[in-house]
Amino acid sequence: MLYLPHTGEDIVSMLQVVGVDDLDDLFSIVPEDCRCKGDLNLPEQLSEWELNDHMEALSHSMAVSPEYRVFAGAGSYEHFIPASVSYLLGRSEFVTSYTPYQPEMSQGTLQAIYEYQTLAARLLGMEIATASHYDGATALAESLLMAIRVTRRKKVATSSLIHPLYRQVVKTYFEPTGYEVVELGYLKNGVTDLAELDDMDDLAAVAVQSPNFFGCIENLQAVGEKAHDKEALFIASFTEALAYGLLKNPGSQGADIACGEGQSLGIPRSFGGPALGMLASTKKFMRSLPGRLVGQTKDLDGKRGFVLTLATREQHIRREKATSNICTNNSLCALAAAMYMASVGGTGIRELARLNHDKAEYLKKELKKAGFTITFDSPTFNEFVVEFPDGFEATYERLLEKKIVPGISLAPYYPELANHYLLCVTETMSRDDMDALVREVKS
Amino acid sequence: MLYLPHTGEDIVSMLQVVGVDDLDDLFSIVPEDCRCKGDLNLPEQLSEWELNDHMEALSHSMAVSPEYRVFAGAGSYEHFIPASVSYLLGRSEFVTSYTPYQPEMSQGTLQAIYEYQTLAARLLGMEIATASHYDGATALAESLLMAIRVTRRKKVATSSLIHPLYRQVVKTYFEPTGYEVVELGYLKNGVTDLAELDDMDDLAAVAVQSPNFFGCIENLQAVGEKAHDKEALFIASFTEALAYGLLKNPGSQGADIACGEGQSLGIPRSFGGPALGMLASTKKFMRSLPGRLVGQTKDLDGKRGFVLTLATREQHIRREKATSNICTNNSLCALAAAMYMASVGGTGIRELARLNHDKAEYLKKELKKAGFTITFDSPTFNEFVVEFPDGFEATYERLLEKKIVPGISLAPYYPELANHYLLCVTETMSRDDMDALVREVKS
Amino acid sequence: MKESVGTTGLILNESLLWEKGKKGRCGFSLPRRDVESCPLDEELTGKGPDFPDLSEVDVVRHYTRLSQWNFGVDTGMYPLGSCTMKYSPKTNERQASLPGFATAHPLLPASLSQGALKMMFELEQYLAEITGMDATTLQPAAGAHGELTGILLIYAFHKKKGAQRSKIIVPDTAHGTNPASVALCGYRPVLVRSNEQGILSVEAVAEVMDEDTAGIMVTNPNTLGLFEENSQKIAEIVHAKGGLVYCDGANMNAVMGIVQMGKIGVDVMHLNLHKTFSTPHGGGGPGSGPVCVKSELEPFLPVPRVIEENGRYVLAEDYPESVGKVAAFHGSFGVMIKAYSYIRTMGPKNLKKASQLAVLNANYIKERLKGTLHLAYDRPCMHECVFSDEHQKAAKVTTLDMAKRLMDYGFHPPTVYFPLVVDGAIMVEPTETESKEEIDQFIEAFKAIVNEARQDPDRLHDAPKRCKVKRLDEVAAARKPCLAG
Amino acid sequence: MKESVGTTGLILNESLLWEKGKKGRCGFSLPRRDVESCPLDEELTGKGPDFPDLSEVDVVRHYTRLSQWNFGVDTGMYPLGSCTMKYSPKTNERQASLPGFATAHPLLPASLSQGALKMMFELEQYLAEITGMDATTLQPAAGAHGELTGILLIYAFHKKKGAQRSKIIVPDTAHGTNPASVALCGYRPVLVRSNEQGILSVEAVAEVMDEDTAGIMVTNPNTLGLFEENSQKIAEIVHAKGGLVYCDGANMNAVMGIVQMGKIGVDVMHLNLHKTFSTPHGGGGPGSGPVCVKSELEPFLPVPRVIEENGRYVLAEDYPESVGKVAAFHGSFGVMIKAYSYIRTMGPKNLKKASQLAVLNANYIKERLKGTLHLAYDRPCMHECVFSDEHQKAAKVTTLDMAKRLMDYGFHPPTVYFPLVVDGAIMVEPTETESKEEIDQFIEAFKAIVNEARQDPDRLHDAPKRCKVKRLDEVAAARKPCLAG
Ligand SMILES: Cc1ncc(COP(=O)(O)O)c(C=O)c1O
Ligand SMILES: Cc1ncc(COP(=O)(O)O)c(C=O)c1O
Repeated sequence: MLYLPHTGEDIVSMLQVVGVDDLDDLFSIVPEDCRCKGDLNLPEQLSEWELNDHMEALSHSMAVSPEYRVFAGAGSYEHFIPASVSYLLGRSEFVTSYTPYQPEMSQGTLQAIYEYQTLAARLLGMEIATASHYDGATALAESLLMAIRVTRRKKVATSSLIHPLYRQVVKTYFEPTGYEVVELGYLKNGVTDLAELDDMDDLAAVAVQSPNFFGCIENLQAVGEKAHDKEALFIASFTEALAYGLLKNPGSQGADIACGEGQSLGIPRSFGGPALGMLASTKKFMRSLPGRLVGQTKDLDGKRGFVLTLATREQHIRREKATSNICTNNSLCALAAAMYMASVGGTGIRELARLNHDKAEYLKKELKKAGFTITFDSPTFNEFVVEFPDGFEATYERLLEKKIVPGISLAPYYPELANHYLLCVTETMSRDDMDALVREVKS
Repeated sequence: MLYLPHTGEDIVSMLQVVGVDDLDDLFSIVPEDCRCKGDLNLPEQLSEWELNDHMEALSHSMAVSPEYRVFAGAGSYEHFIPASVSYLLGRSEFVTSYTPYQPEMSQGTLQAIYEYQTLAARLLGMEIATASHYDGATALAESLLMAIRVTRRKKVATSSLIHPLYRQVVKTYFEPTGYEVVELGYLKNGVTDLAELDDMDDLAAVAVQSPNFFGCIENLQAVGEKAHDKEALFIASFTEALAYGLLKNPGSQGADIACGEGQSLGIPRSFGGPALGMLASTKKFMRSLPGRLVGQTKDLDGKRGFVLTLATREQHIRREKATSNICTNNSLCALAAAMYMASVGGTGIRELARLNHDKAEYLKKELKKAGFTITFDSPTFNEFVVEFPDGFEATYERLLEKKIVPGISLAPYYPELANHYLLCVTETMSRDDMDALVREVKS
Repeated sequence: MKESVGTTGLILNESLLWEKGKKGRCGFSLPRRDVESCPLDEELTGKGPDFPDLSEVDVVRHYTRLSQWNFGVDTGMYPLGSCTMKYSPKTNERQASLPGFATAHPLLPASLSQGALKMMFELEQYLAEITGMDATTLQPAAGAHGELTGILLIYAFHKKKGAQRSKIIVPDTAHGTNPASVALCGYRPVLVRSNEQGILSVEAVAEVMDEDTAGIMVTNPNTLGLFEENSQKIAEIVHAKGGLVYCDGANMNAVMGIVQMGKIGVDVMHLNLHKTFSTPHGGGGPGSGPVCVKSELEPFLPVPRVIEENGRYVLAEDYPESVGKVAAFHGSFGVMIKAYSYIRTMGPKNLKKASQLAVLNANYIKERLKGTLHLAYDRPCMHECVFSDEHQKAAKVTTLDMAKRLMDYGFHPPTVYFPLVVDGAIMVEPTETESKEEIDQFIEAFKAIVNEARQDPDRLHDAPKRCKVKRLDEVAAARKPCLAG
Repeated sequence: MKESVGTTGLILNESLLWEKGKKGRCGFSLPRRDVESCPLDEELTGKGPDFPDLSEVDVVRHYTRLSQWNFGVDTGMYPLGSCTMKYSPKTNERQASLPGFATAHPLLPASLSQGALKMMFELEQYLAEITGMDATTLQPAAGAHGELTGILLIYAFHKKKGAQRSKIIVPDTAHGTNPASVALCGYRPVLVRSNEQGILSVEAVAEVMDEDTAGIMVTNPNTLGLFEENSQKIAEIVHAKGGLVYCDGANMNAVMGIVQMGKIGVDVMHLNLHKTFSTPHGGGGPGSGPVCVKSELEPFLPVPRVIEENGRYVLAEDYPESVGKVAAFHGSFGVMIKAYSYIRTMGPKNLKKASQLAVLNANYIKERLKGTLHLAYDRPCMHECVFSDEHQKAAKVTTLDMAKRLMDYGFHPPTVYFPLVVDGAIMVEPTETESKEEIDQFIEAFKAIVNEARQDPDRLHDAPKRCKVKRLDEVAAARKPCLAG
């Protein structure tokens, strides 16, 4: 077997050293009735070539570009990834190393993650960022729990325009804790109704997503002021990190914590995972942060180096008193994001974000022309909500046949929004793609 | 531009140092009338993403497996390449370095090529092998010229069953030299007619390919004896290196030089190139070899290391008296072959070669059963000649429609063999593939 | 011993990203603009992030150089205890990068994502079979996330029973994530000590188990590399009091095809695909921590669940008792592909063989090094063995010193100072993909180091000397944290 | 100067392949056998090659470790004169590995290989346009192979004229492949000396050109990095005597979009795609050396030729005057894809810009180092500049010593001791993909080394000290050659 280097003699001589007769004897301490009887009931082994055929067949059944044009975002975005990033990310010194517990031998990962933390903080306008979390949803849940720790309060307010699946995760995390989550409704123009905050007290945090699930840009400054009036932490959540190439960043709007999904930054969608949970805050909350942190230090000769730091927050030291139970995070995804941010650069990300915005505006305009309603008139980034006529389900199916996925239906998440669809346009969509979509939905 | 790092200021400040006003002034020494007028007439630049679309479109028009089953060999063979080899070969320390003129900073390439030379020599049963040549055809041409240098004779005999395209290359190389090439005919059983050698004199070399172009295994020992009787060098040529996992190697049959194509050893076919010219000989001819050689040596501390050696044979020292004009060779292909040979291993290559042979025998048998003639009854490795009935051209076209390429027509190369086709079966063909072929050619 | 594997060579310094570059450069090919620009209201736009501008070659060199400061399984032996640093087959990487998988949107209609759903459905079944459990969720993104999910299931179970409980038993050998996961769910971890043999005694558990205890969380094989022989009896006790048994399956690599966790009373457990199932660690993730359960807990599993309906696969949401969701989408799909590919290319026989050889390698090291290093528990071990610096104390040489010195010899150090029950612990997990030759070199290296500890302790105090940096000051890093540049 | 780029770090020793492994291992997944075995006659079968048996992890570690002993353009600046070590864009690698290209059989019917033929057809046209010539063959596998092909064309030309000639003029600055290629075709190279300005004088050529001379082979820009200003007049002289002008275009990177070789009397020339057109060198190849010709030589080009017939592409064999074939199939197709991708992503403006910046970089280095190193010809240069160790002779420090010391500073050395007309030559070609910062560091490093040469020459004699090996004994290697293990 390719991956099992032991020859017959190796096994014999090693068994001798160990002092047992055969491989089974190694498990003599295992009580008889704990044992498997016979072989596991799994398919027989495939050769590498049979595996290639099998997996290619499976993958071909998936609807992906260029064959399909998928106008779906909703927390997972199609963005171009440079061949250079994919190549660099595949270098096995990065891929096959573990969490950098032994810094002298892991400086590559450590400097790279330190750089990620810095670029992430700069993107979000925050002072510090963690080394990564599982995804945007868990980053939000951890942020809310962190706010509860910091403020010693037991209630949080979250916008109903935070990604519905993120809110489900929060609900799941909160269920056994007894902490309370109150949801803020939304206004006709597709932004969170902050007025509802006025008669709420003892809030640990107010969490709002911008651009929100409808793609609308929230007035974060207003959220910040209201939250701070109530001595609650202001948590800015996001699903489309690229938006901050163009929009005012959370930090500049007073966010205490910014958290969300970094998949847009050079990470393939991969059916939703692995993803990149981003979590940043002000220095003030440094010691309350969940998750790993890389810090700068010096070696015996005074040379600059990097290490995992502030471990006293973490489970392996603090056990049940840790700020989180997270151990393995999504380091390689953070590395991908760093490579991507470094490749795009400050000048590039701005132009790229503009392009996303402008293309989405183009589609919006064309759909309006075609007589469809753009439900919410607040400014958006690269996603927006359209209302299609009754019976659009049939059209939707017809478009799938034509290899076009015209967005995501909102009805499952917002029953009041039957016939409403969330459409996304990134730099990967050409004008022709959009014209084709409009043509098809019209006909 | 991605690949041009200079900013406006960079250019200005550098121009100042150089002491010219603008970039055009750098070329003031170029006479006016040598200059291009206006821009080159080339297509406007494509973005990375436009390039992806363009190249994918072009590549999709190519008939390749798994969509097509291509029963064609004839010097280019479909063999499985492990993902591990492709990954390792892509490491940029190997890919983006130049010929290892500075050994202390090129030990990776140098040890790897030294290992390639060793494994190549072992595969062919020779004492030494060169670092690589362009392809099997040029390796043969250089071998024949080498024999002429060594023997100081002006005539070589080559089998008419050496790959026809190789013979064309030899003809082209020999044209201006005034040296003579005589061709040996072939016998009914599909092997070279060695009797023709009997009344030839002053031969520098006798070159025979095994397995030959018809796939038949030649009696190399007999060739060797006849050649040596006439004090000519025996050159064993080959197109399918994998055959020597199973067959007696050239060295054991008395070959003075073994040369041919190494594409089968882990190198993608890539429409015929880049390929791997392999050239090996006995130590005796070491200083007459064309091309690069890596040798073992020691560093100042007596530590083992590797360097390019015997440069006095080469053009950069010897100029017009060099043993060849070759400079850049096909190093990365040699590296791929080394990785492949190391992965397959001694035990593996034997079983793999057996599988090639046995599968080809299976198809032979099935075609016979189906009533077709296997033209030559000599033993073969993974290729053989079939005679199809008159008017098979139509069937051939029909099979192409069905995405099956039933071998190569021999008529263009051997006009006397109308309706004869050269079929190849490697480990990549399943029994079902072969049964499908037989079914189709029958119907 | 012959020349050590570790040596020094030319590598290149590389400054921080923002110390490089020049405004106006770009390493990204900006797509052609085919729509008119329509500027967003000034009110809303910021000035854009302060990123450096780099060319493609700047970026390529930066990360090529950084990569060469790193050590991975592809570089050499990485016997990091409890982390199962086995070789990650390259073909699995290839499968995960197939465009159909890598670029698929997670909310595609089921009709357009059958391949992904089929793979997930089958992987769930394979994992259930390997553990001897009834059902699986693939949603957790790592081991600790799996623990959290598992404890949430236990919580939901008791909640449904109508009587919530307040405690969960956790042995002193447990990984830090266990008590932390327990606490996250509002339970209080109750510590039980392992016995002089390094495992849980029936008595110790019996003593603390009561009707207010939701269950027990056992790592089996445990972090001392020992099999918890009493697990069945312990399970009986816990079950008798209405509790559930959680098994931390991070060490499943020792017992694939050998032990059926389902048979020894385990009600819920997690697996680490990034350990047992060969998916690479990526310098700290992404991982994947599927949770396998007995049927009584199946109704509580996270949604959506992949189910088969006459040959088609669909995502089902309708599980009223489900704990909900622990990830936005389906978990680490890309990681699952690699684990799935691993299981398919190994097959049942090789999975068992892998465990046997992993255990053989660990016992071989234990036997050959126990004369040299103090062995914490001198009994047959499973996938790893735990030594300590006991014998080196005299020479004032610590576990850390020896770990750092191992780097100079070209090996990644074992896990150190864990588990906590062994002071100065040196936890060695070779895994099955290390050949006898590699292991013998590792053993020789460790013996040489122990010699140095006697003859020239300062060599160890100053180690490592071959790495790009000398020993790093972790204390200073924590005292004045500098977390961003 | 600030800390040098070069430093040392941990790398791993690795023995030779056959010093590793164990019989019975395999790193290759043997396909399932679905046909009965039918053994070949014992007579014909040997015992199989004596290869080591290795597992996949053995192989992966072997080459991962070896790769780390290497230095490439992706590692750092590689100013190897005459080799144009520019950055190779990663997207080009991706295109070449597309299955449709990478796995295509070379003898597929044209109907099944339109994509490949179209790409080749267009690339031939692009190269003709860039050089200002009329037709192109892509068949030659490298520069020297292109030279051979070109000389064969010249030979065929004269043969057809009915009067073969015996000599070809080659200047003393020529690359070794030039006289070697000339000789391969049975011509005698006639040496002409370059003048005190480092270029060919009209007189020198006029003196030797005669009716028995088939032509002249000029490298332009030449290997001193100088533009052959007299090339037109020289061409007139050569043409007047019925000879042809061959241009070695290895240095085309200096003049893309600037000089039209076709306009200065060149009849035939080769290009190095692995230099000018960014395809990587792979540690010594594969390359690609297309040959471009004026229409008078087109009939002689190798077959098959790609031609267009109303929108379809076919391979035409029917060229009775063709020299035949110089490669079995179509040449280095995989390399052509990368060059094609490069030309398409650069576009006409950036190709010209690339040449301008390549020349700017070379002149900048020339100006900034000429105070430090002896500059062979103090005139405006093209893509490279040539220094020598003249000033260091006093300190008994040679070009080789300085080259080796550059390694310690983290740079690949320039080409040394070539061209032969400059004794102790140091030939620096930065290429356009090196930024000003990189180049400034290189200049600082060279200045520091020249200082060391004065103050501590032995540092240079003992260099390199940071590489995995110290200076290697090349003389011993040649005296007792050990070419296989
Ligand atoms: C025994 C044990 N349990 C749990 C974990 C946590 O797994 P993860 O790091 O994937 O969250 C680990 C990983 O180190 C472990 O070794
Ligand atoms: C000026 C010149 N001519 C010809 C060649 C030969 O090219 P190749 O190495 O591709 O055969 C080179 C390459 O070094 C060169 O620099």
